[in-house]
Amino acid sequence: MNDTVQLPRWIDVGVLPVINLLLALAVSGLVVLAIGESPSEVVEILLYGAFGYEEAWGYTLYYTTNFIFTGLAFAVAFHCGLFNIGAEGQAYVGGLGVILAALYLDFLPFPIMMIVAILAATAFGAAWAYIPAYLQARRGSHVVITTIMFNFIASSLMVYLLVNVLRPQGSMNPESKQIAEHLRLPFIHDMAASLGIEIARSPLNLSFVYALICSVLVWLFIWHTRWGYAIRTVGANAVAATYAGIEPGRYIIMAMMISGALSSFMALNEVMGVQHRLLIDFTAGYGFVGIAVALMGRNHPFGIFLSALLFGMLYQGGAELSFEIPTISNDMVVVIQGLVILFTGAMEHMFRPRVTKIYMAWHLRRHGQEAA
Amino acid sequence: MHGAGETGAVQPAIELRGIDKRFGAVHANKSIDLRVEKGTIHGIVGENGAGKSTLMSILYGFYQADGGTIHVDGKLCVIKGSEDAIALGIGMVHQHFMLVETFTVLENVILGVEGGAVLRAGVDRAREELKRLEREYALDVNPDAIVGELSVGAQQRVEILKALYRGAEILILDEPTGVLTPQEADHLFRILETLKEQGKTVVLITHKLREIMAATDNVSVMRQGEMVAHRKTAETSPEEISELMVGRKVLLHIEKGEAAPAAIVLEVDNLCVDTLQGVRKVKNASFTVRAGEIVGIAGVSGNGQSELLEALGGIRPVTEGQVLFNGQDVTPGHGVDAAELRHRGVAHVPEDRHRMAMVTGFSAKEAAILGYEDDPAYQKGIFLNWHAIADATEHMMSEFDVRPNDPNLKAANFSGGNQQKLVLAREMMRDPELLLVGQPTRGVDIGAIEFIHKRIVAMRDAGKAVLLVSVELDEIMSLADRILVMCNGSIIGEVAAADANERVLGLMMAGVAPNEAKSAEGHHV
Amino acid sequence: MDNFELVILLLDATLRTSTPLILAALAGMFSERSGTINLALEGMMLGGAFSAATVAYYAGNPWIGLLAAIATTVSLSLLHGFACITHKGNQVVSGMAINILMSGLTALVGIALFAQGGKTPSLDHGSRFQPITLPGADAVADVPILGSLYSELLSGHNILVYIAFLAVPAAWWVMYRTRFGLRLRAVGENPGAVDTAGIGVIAMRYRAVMCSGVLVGMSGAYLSTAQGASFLQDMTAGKGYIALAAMVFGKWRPFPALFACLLFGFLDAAATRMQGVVLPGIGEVPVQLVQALPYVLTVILLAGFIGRAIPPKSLGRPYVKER
Amino acid sequence: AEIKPAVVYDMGGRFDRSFNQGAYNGAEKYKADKGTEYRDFEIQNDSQREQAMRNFARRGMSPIVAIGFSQASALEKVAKEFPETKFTIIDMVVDLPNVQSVVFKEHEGSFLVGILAAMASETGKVGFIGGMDIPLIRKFACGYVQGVKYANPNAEIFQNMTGTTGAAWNDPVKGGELAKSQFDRGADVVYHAAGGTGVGVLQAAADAGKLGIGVDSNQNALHPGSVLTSMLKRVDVAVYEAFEDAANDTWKPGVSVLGLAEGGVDWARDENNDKLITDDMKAAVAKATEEITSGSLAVHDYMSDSACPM
Ligand SMILES: Nc1ncnc2c1ncn2[C@@H]1O[C@H](COP(=O)(O)OP(=O)(O)OP(=O)(O)O)[C@@H](O)[C@H]1O
Ligand SMILES: Nc1ncnc2c1ncn2[C@@H]1O[C@H](COP(=O)(O)OP(=O)(O)OP(=O)(O)O)[C@@H](O)[C@H]1O
Ligand SMILES: [Mg+2]
Ligand SMILES: [Mg+2]
Repeated sequence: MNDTVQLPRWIDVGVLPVINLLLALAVSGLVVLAIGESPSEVVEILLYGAFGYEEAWGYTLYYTTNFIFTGLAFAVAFHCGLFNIGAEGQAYVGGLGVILAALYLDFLPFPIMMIVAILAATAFGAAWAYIPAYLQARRGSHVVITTIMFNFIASSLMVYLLVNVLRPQGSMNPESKQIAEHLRLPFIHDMAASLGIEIARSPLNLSFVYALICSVLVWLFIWHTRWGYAIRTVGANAVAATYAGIEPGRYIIMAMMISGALSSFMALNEVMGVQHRLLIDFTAGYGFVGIAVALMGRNHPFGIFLSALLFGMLYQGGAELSFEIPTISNDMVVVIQGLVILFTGAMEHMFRPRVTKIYMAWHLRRHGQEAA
Repeated sequence: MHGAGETGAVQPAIELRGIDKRFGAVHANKSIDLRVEKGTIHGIVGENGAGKSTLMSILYGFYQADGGTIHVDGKLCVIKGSEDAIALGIGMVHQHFMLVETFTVLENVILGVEGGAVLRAGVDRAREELKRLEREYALDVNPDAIVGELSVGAQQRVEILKALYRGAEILILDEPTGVLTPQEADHLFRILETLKEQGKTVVLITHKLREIMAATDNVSVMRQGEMVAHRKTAETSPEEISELMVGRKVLLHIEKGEAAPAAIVLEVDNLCVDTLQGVRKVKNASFTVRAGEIVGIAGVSGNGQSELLEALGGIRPVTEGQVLFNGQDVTPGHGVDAAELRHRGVAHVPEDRHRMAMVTGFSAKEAAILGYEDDPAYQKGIFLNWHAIADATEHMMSEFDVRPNDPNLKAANFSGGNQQKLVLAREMMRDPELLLVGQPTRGVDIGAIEFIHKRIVAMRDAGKAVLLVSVELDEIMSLADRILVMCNGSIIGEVAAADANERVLGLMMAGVAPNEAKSAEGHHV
Repeated sequence: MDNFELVILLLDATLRTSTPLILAALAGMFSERSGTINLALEGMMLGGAFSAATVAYYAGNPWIGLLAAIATTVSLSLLHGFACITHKGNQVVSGMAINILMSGLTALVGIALFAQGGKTPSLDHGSRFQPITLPGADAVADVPILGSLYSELLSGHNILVYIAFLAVPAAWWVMYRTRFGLRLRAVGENPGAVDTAGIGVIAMRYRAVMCSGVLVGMSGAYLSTAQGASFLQDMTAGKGYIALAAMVFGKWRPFPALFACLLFGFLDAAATRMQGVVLPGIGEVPVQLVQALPYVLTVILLAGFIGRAIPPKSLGRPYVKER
Repeated sequence: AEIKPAVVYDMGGRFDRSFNQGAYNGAEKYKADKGTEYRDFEIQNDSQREQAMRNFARRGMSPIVAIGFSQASALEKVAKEFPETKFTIIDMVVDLPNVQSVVFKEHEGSFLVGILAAMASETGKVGFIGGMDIPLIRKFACGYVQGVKYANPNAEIFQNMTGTTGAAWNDPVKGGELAKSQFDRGADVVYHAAGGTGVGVLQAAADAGKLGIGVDSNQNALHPGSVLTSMLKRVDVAVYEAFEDAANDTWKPGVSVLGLAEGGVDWARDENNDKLITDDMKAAVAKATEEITSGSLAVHDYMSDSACPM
């Protein structure tokens, strides 16, 4: 009712998302109960699986890396008022850029390769985002529909390329050649080993650090540059943007291309860091998780980091879960993901009136006392 | 007559008692009482945001009142939704039309009273009934035309038909003439007369005192959510009503010296502006604005002033013609946009601050750099220098007395007047050579109005050129040195401020050529 | 085997593959015409397919399965409505949430019930919708051209195929010839007009998404109990999105949407048969190209290169009366 | 010795009624025979292969049997990390000191069912439906074609592949659709080598009153009377033996190729297809089996030169 009343920031970005998250988890708990398992046991296994041993941490953070990238990608577009549902496709095509660079420029030394790979991912991912962006900016085609379409088109394109072009002669799997040993992103456990620290093997690699750097860069870009300011203006009020001389179309394209590039950095983790080759469907739905991550993280890099960690935990713990309880598969995590998007995204306003009321009552009482 | 009560006295068609309504922090209606006699035309006047539409929407069941009672024909009624109002014989023509543009006139009319689950029979009956109504009230529209393709006037007739088709005995019209040409307005008033003769009751909301004086039997005045007075039209005067409306003597006088116009700053030559749909909104406008003068543009809203201002601000593409700023071509398009104009020294305060001048989710300091975000003073390398921006914002806020003076507060949390002052500060404190300003005091309290007017005059005295668009004649007359009047997209004439009075301007705004208007005034008793 | 016969067979397959698209596209149309974006078609279809297969398996009757599917999808559309109509949530987000939720939930429940990796057990003859031979089909089968048109192409489909094709004129009639349709279209264009005409906007929109639920439920049931014989994880494989694309391609109108579905179904049927096939003179046509064609076409349409698709005016906007 | 065996299935899962299910049956049989518990895992996406194997290895499970060629690169990585753990991979060769590779001569088994198909066909038209379009499946197809032609040189053979990605293993609707199209063109026996997709093929055959031929596991019972036979690929045996050898300490790394002679491939006879197999057919197949095992008849292996002579 009274949603014009301004709630303090800590309620807005703290309490409300947490309530919604708890509700999502509670419903997930009911689902667990319904299929005849014990939620507390599930939570225990999830937590153990995610953090209970050294390797688990590595896996958790490895998944987190992907989610940071796709979460940031969604957030940047969202700040411009756009729903980029195309992270899957953009990351997929970005992976093509990475593998092409790694396979065809394999003479480059690693440090240069790293830059080249980042540029290649950027170029391919951004290019794939450019078309829907252009259509939205200049022809008014709704970016939600076009990015969904572009996910499918990317999938067809990549299957074609993997099956007919990139697959080495005689191989059965539609996947590319392995990239040269010296071009792979170093694993964190190897890096630690070279410093004399022994940690368990896991797919966690240097791209995690890059994800953190990207988070900071996105934060700086969105809130501390005039382009970020322009993007936020377009997203919040396109008419005001035009009034200010900020041409919305230009920034729609800019935001979408940055978004596409960020999604495609996921390929650095997967292709250069872990699989060392381009696999079919390597994006594995991480792009969609990015939506949940960004919505839960309130489109702020720090929030995104936290919710990416949560989802990393769910993914890793979920894998453990399916090992331990045969009746619960990894799909439990997908269910939780769906519920989180539902409650923190689609129904985010459900509790606002109630919380507002409680807050107002509390506020009045406190101030009443002060006055007395 | 079925309205007779037990006492035998004629009951009022509508009686509202103590209607109260809040929208969040806004108290739109404060315990309002209103009596509308049967078979009369009852006017309601009030400034923008006074709460007129809210009150009528409550009567029509569109909003629910927080408190108060509604009596129709003397009976206490609970109106939970529009269907209840319709059942009570209330019809309403909303300020923003409630039509389905992709539907035909007929479909719009029968929506909600289709007369059966399958359309066919109902449609045929409606067609007949519509013919009858059209004849009776001279409401000519083609029932099979697509509503979106009709003129505004015809769309309004569809709205009236809708109400009559539902058997409305009480018809509410919310600012019906704001968007009409004078001819269409005349047509409308003839229709209203006919309705009255048929015994129907009409409630007419308008800003235009002329219409009140000409068409109504009674008038009620609202101000800032309160009902401040009821008068018989015959026993009041425009002066009294306007004073009641704004709560003060109308012609607020600005201490203002002689203008000292210098070089031409803005030269507009034969400018034409079309909407995206291809409707010509500005027709061959030509005029100049010199340094050190305020040029006012007067006109009924919707006559092209908004589009003209937006085009000059670089927001709207120009179809034809040329704009020169200090002798240089700055016609929007061809590389000139709002940003470029700002670089050259054109500041622009748009008419609609919520829609255009502000991003309500932004903090004050973010709002304070809108349009100037690339100013080198606000940069530190590639980053924005938020410290400098906060300082600059604080300075702006104290200069223009924006309260509270907190650059970190969300723009939405400032009251309307303070938001407006922040926008004015942003644009005026850049020391522009040309200030384009639309409705500078809309929704602003009296103290602030005075302050804003002074600042505008000060700018003029500092040798800047000012182009002022306002629908408030008082404002135009007290600020402008020269007044251009726009009607139906054309500038139909110019009046020196000294020669201007409400009547001449009013006639010109209605499309009467300037010389005729002046002679007409001569004959006026 | 002459070419005519091959074409007939391909068209026959087209009818089968486009059936779920038609039902889902009509479902999308009812929802979107009322102003609610329905990205959740994919997830609802999945939920419908799962419920149909599961219940038909236990009940041994496809009709009960169909009812279960409809019950599921209608509940899902009520959930969608609760989020976007009642709580004014973002319709795109709600749709995505339902898609993801159902993708997980169907598999999870499937594993819990049957422990077959998310599949449901194969349905026997009596638990599935069986082909119907139209009267006289066998008799006229040998009449050249018309006979095979009738007996091969028109006859021999299951009941849901016929329902889907009859649903198109029915939907048109409801949309354009009934009070309900008039109000539904109006509420998607200008809910304010509907409200002031004394009709409840919220109720109207709920009814529309429920219609959507009924249709998409049939579409899901078709997949698992008519075309297939069990539910499989993610068996819709993007059909919900294709249906959405077809609806957009058909400019939110029943008959054009039907033709879009037939086109997309045809492309699907053709692509299925083209894997690894070398066409004389052309060589191996990449099936991926054919598979991507519906999406490419839809994008081209949306870009306004082949006519303009104008969505309902208030599509995607929750109805807010008091700010 | 005590063993803690584990199985990692490929996509499609342990109940695909085909390839993976064969592995499951083998493991279950071992459990029933020896009372040894085992762990297994169904892959949902590619990054899980490695994780699953590593997870098992870390818990000290051994031997770890990976089902399917797609597991090769993951297995290679994990096997290097856990040199003490025994790994067995089916359908692919991984050359490491702790890996045992089991491959089959599918072309030989397919040859036999090809003979049966040709002899059972009344129209002289038979079909083949493959899963993912890869050399391994073309190997099935090529053996089948040779068998059909061996029995009936004039026979016409329709071939379709379901797709090019892993999804092609698990798309019964498309499988059914392809089978229908082959029946419509006149085929009356259709052999599938398509994993879970084949369920749809056999279903379509049963619906249309035609004959299907199963693959990998014995699928005769799926639609009794409608499945002519099944080409058995004894993944169950391979899994069973891997467990048993490990328990007996006779597990050896290296490649083992299981053909007709080794009992690695076969065709299925049981009460479900008794009536479908005539004595003539039995005789013809027995003769061919004899010739192949003795080496007098060589069935061409598609994968040896990426070509099929037919
Ligand atoms: N739906 C709404 N939600 C929130 N606030 C509203 C709503 N409608 C109106 N208001 C606020 O209520 C107050 C009265 O508005 P109302 O529209 O009744 O004024 P009005 O007298 O009709 O003005 P105008 O002459 O501009 O039409 C204003 O402050 C307005 O911003
Ligand atoms: N959404 C909001 N949240 C919190 N406070 C608000 C909000 N909107 C307005 N306020 C505060 O409520 C007070 C009244 O606001 P309102 O807009 O009604 O002022 P006003 O009386 O119309 O003033 P003005 O004449 O300047 O427009 C102001 O102090 C403003 O800061
Ligand atoms: Mg109003
Ligand atoms: Mg105010």
